[in-house]
Amino acid sequence: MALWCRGVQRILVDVRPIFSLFQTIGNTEYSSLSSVSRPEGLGSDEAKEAKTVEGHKPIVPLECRFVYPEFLPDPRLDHRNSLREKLERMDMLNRRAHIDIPEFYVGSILAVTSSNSHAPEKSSRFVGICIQRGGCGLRASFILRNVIDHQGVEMFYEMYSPVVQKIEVLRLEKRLDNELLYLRDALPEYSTFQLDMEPEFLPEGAPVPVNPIKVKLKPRPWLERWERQELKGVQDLGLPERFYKRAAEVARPWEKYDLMKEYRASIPAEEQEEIFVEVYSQLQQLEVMRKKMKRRRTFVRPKKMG
Amino acid sequence: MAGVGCSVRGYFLPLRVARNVVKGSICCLFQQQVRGAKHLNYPRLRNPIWFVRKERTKYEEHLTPENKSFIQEVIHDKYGPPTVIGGISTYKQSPLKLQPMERGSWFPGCRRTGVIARKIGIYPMWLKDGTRVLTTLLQVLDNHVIRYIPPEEFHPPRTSVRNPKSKQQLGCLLVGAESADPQTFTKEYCGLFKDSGVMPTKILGRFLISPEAAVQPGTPLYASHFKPGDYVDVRGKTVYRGFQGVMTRWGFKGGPASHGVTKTHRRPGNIGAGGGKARVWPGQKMPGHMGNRYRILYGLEVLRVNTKYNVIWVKGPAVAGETNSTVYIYDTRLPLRKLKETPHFPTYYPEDDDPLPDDIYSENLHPFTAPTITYEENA
Amino acid sequence: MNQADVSKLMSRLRIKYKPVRRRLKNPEGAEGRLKKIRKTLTALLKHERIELNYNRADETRGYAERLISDAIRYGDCHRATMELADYWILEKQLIHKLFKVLVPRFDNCPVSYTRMYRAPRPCPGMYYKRAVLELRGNPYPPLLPDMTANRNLIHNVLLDEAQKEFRAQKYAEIAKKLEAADDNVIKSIDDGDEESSSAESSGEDETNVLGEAQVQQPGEKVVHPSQNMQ
Amino acid sequence: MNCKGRMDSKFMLMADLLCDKAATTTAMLREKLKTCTVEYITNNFDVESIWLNVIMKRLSMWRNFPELMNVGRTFHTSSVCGHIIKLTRLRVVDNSEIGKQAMAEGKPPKCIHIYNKKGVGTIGDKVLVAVKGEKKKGIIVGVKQNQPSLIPKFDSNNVVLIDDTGTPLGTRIHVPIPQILRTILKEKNVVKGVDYTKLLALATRFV
Repeated sequence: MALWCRGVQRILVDVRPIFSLFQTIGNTEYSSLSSVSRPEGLGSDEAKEAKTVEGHKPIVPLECRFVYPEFLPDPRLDHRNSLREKLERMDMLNRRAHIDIPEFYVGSILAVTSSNSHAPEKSSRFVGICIQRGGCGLRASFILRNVIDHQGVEMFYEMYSPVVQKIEVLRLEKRLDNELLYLRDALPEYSTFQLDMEPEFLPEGAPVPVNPIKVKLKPRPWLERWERQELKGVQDLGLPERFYKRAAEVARPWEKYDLMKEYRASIPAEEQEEIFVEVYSQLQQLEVMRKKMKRRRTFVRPKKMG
Repeated sequence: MAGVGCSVRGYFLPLRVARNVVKGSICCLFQQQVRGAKHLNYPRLRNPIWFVRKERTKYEEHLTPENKSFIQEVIHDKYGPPTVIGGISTYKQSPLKLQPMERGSWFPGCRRTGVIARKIGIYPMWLKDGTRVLTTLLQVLDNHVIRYIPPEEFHPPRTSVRNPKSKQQLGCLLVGAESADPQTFTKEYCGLFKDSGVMPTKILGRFLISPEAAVQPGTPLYASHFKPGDYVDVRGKTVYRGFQGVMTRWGFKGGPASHGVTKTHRRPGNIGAGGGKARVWPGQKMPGHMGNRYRILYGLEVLRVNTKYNVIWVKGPAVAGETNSTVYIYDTRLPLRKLKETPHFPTYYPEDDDPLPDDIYSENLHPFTAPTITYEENA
Repeated sequence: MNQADVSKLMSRLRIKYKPVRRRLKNPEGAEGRLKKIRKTLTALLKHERIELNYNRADETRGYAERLISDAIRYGDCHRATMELADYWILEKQLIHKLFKVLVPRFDNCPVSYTRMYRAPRPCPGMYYKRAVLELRGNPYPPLLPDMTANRNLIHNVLLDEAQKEFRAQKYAEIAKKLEAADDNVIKSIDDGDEESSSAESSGEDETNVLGEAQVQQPGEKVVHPSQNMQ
Repeated sequence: MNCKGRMDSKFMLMADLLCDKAATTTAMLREKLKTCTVEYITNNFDVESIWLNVIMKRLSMWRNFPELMNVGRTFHTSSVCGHIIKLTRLRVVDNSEIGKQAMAEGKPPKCIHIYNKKGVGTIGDKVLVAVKGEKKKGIIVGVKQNQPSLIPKFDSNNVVLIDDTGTPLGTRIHVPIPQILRTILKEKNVVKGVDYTKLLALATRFV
């Protein structure tokens, strides 16, 4: 009984401020809330996030999760095992000690040199734009795309494969989308890059620029129904009305409210922090090493492909 | 005596009860029922001694916190304080209770014990020539030998089906994994562990071994029981998929999706013909429960062993079972991949040798600590 | 293998959840499932304790935890969170309750925000599992009586006695060893040799006693959170 | 194969060859649809007479049925996954006369047999193709299908026409060729008694 009374008291104490709130600004507050469902810019959200995170004081910077996404394990609950994930991270760091895997994003232009037993000089180099990045742990991979001699060519690379000798970032930038698979259906000039392209350096400490380019697609037929995906980096598709109508029919707008679906697809913040605290010091050391090496290295024009 | 027991069984009383009451007055009541010895009907399948009821009924006991901690204290007093060995929380086991056994010597064809492990996941590794292989990681839990039953005393319920007249006399080694609070188990189950001085374990398995390979009860088993380059068999329980149709269960093709087909898209079709034997042949592939069966994967190569965390990497992604399920690993039975050189015999004793390195790699595996693979230009 | 989605940060839930969602069968499909959960969630926020089918309760629990944890993490000035609250809470005055009552209540809560019990099922009737779902810190009297402090239960009394006996036995052993050590010391003083070994053995005994006392504490620590959880 | 689908692919191909910026041209043509005449095309583009016919046919169809402009086909006739199986259309990438003509006419060769046990062609497999009413053999030198790491995936299924001894019909290959083809063809050299070294020598670029 005593417990119950205490509970009631607490509730009353809690409730009082609300009542006052209702009396004063109740209706206006609510009307402002209901207008919230309008979409709004990214910037404000990020600022909020930064503000709220201040209280937390994480030991490692939160950007780690964008720079090293493959260090986070597969979020599928029934595939997880903490020891396996730890061993995997150890192996990844061991590999990173021998190859410098720089920071890059989908939309960046990379040059990858790999050992190739089929080539006469036993190594080959490929330049292209990163159109997809995926996989976690040692399975991390990315796809490069380029148009060489009017022929679209794509290469799939495993990041931690020991045959990859060198990964260079020629142009570090992001695009508006997380995947650029639509470049396969775009005009060839959007994925054409010179094989002897020279690296462009960003000033120290500058944020990674976002390239707002809008790509023009070839007319249908396409590999996928692009109109059904919410693509930001694509120009108006110019399709008849019925395509958009159908796209609206099959859209699933409620999925963005599915909190548990979201949760099951991601790693919670606390866990991310634990993981990055474990690997961050070593990654930082590697980063410092790389910067030293970069300063020391003199510029060498890359060899032309035979 | 036995005859009396049998007679009582005739009245639906269990044999054991009959033996208990046989000296009492009840046996007199049934003396007319005694029949000949030919009716003795012992069960053919005798359960092995370690088949006892394991789980205790759990209920809220409303113990005071002091009493709970007292129980823990008694447990620690008996089995030692809890520690973490090889990344697993376990107990420092008490010293060996039994008389030390003699260690035999290895000979080709000798059967060693296996270990109980947990499948903790799959990830790729690369060979020295640059090819990618998927490896399954098996974590050897805190394994302890519980009991050795020599061949003379070991009467398995079934004899070998393939070779019933086999003269090979095999002993039985009980191995336990993952020590747990004895309160969670029944008295009978805990009794199995009494002689070895080992804490009762969640998992109890048996391996058939040559008598020469017998291991002293109470001995811990480690991942370094196997060396990289060895071949092992892995036994695990496959993923349970419930009741499945023939397309999922047996990979049948099913029927066409269209062209006037109704209700026959995933059906099995014909299951036999009428002529000759007008019945369904045994073994006909039909819908049914899929998975949840023990399956053995033979001849997997051990590629890498981590002695710090007791993890074994075996080649191939197809080890039966889900992640975090239990598997049993032992030297392969495949004739061409059997052990050729002396292994750690009867098992690996850390106190005997120099300490092993943290990671031991197979010869053809590329360690991640090694530099990038480059190919040499040949003429 | 899929890469984890890192676009949004979320706090870790303190509940167990299934790796795969339950479908909560209904004609509207996935959207209908969310609508069902939405109703239950609103009722939970309103009444703070509800009894319902187990599956639906278990599904709703995750959503409720996530909503509260987001409200705590981002506060009421965050548009995306407010949009979420607007979707999930059907009775809009409860949005105020979420941000003004529940957020302060659970701000530094180290355990889950909700509790779930298995509820009894009516004997002749449908045998669906039932559950009681409640918010922690609700004003109602607790569902389960707290029996942990009941010293008069027979096994508690017996265990108390056993504990006393155990301690007495331990102390007796220690005393015996100490005595023996003292005797040895006296003997060694008398003989004038072999003093070192006996002194060492007595020292070991003392450390053992200390070790036990330390071991006791982690055992207690393990007990407490589980009680709090349920 | 339905008629609409064939027309579409033909037109795309044609537009491709007309100019590098393929679809820009197509879009331009669509804009000019109303006013487009034979003279306009001959003045603005360097087009041979055989092409004109096809273009004008297409334009007249659009003029009569403008709703068909965006309707490519009723369903996909070539699978997107890009298996090379029987009846798959391939792209000739060498400058052999017959191959060039076939591509220019918008009738790319059809695969009618694959000389391997699986029936699905990959890099380095020999195929029999039907091209301009003739049967020719060819080597697949690039595929659309997803490839394992370090092997390139192309946007089209490329083939180089050869004769029975493995000698290519053309004198130049104008697209890049996968490095692994070297090893694959070297192995096949020994087994079949045919010589593919000439084919490799024709390649201008390896990736």
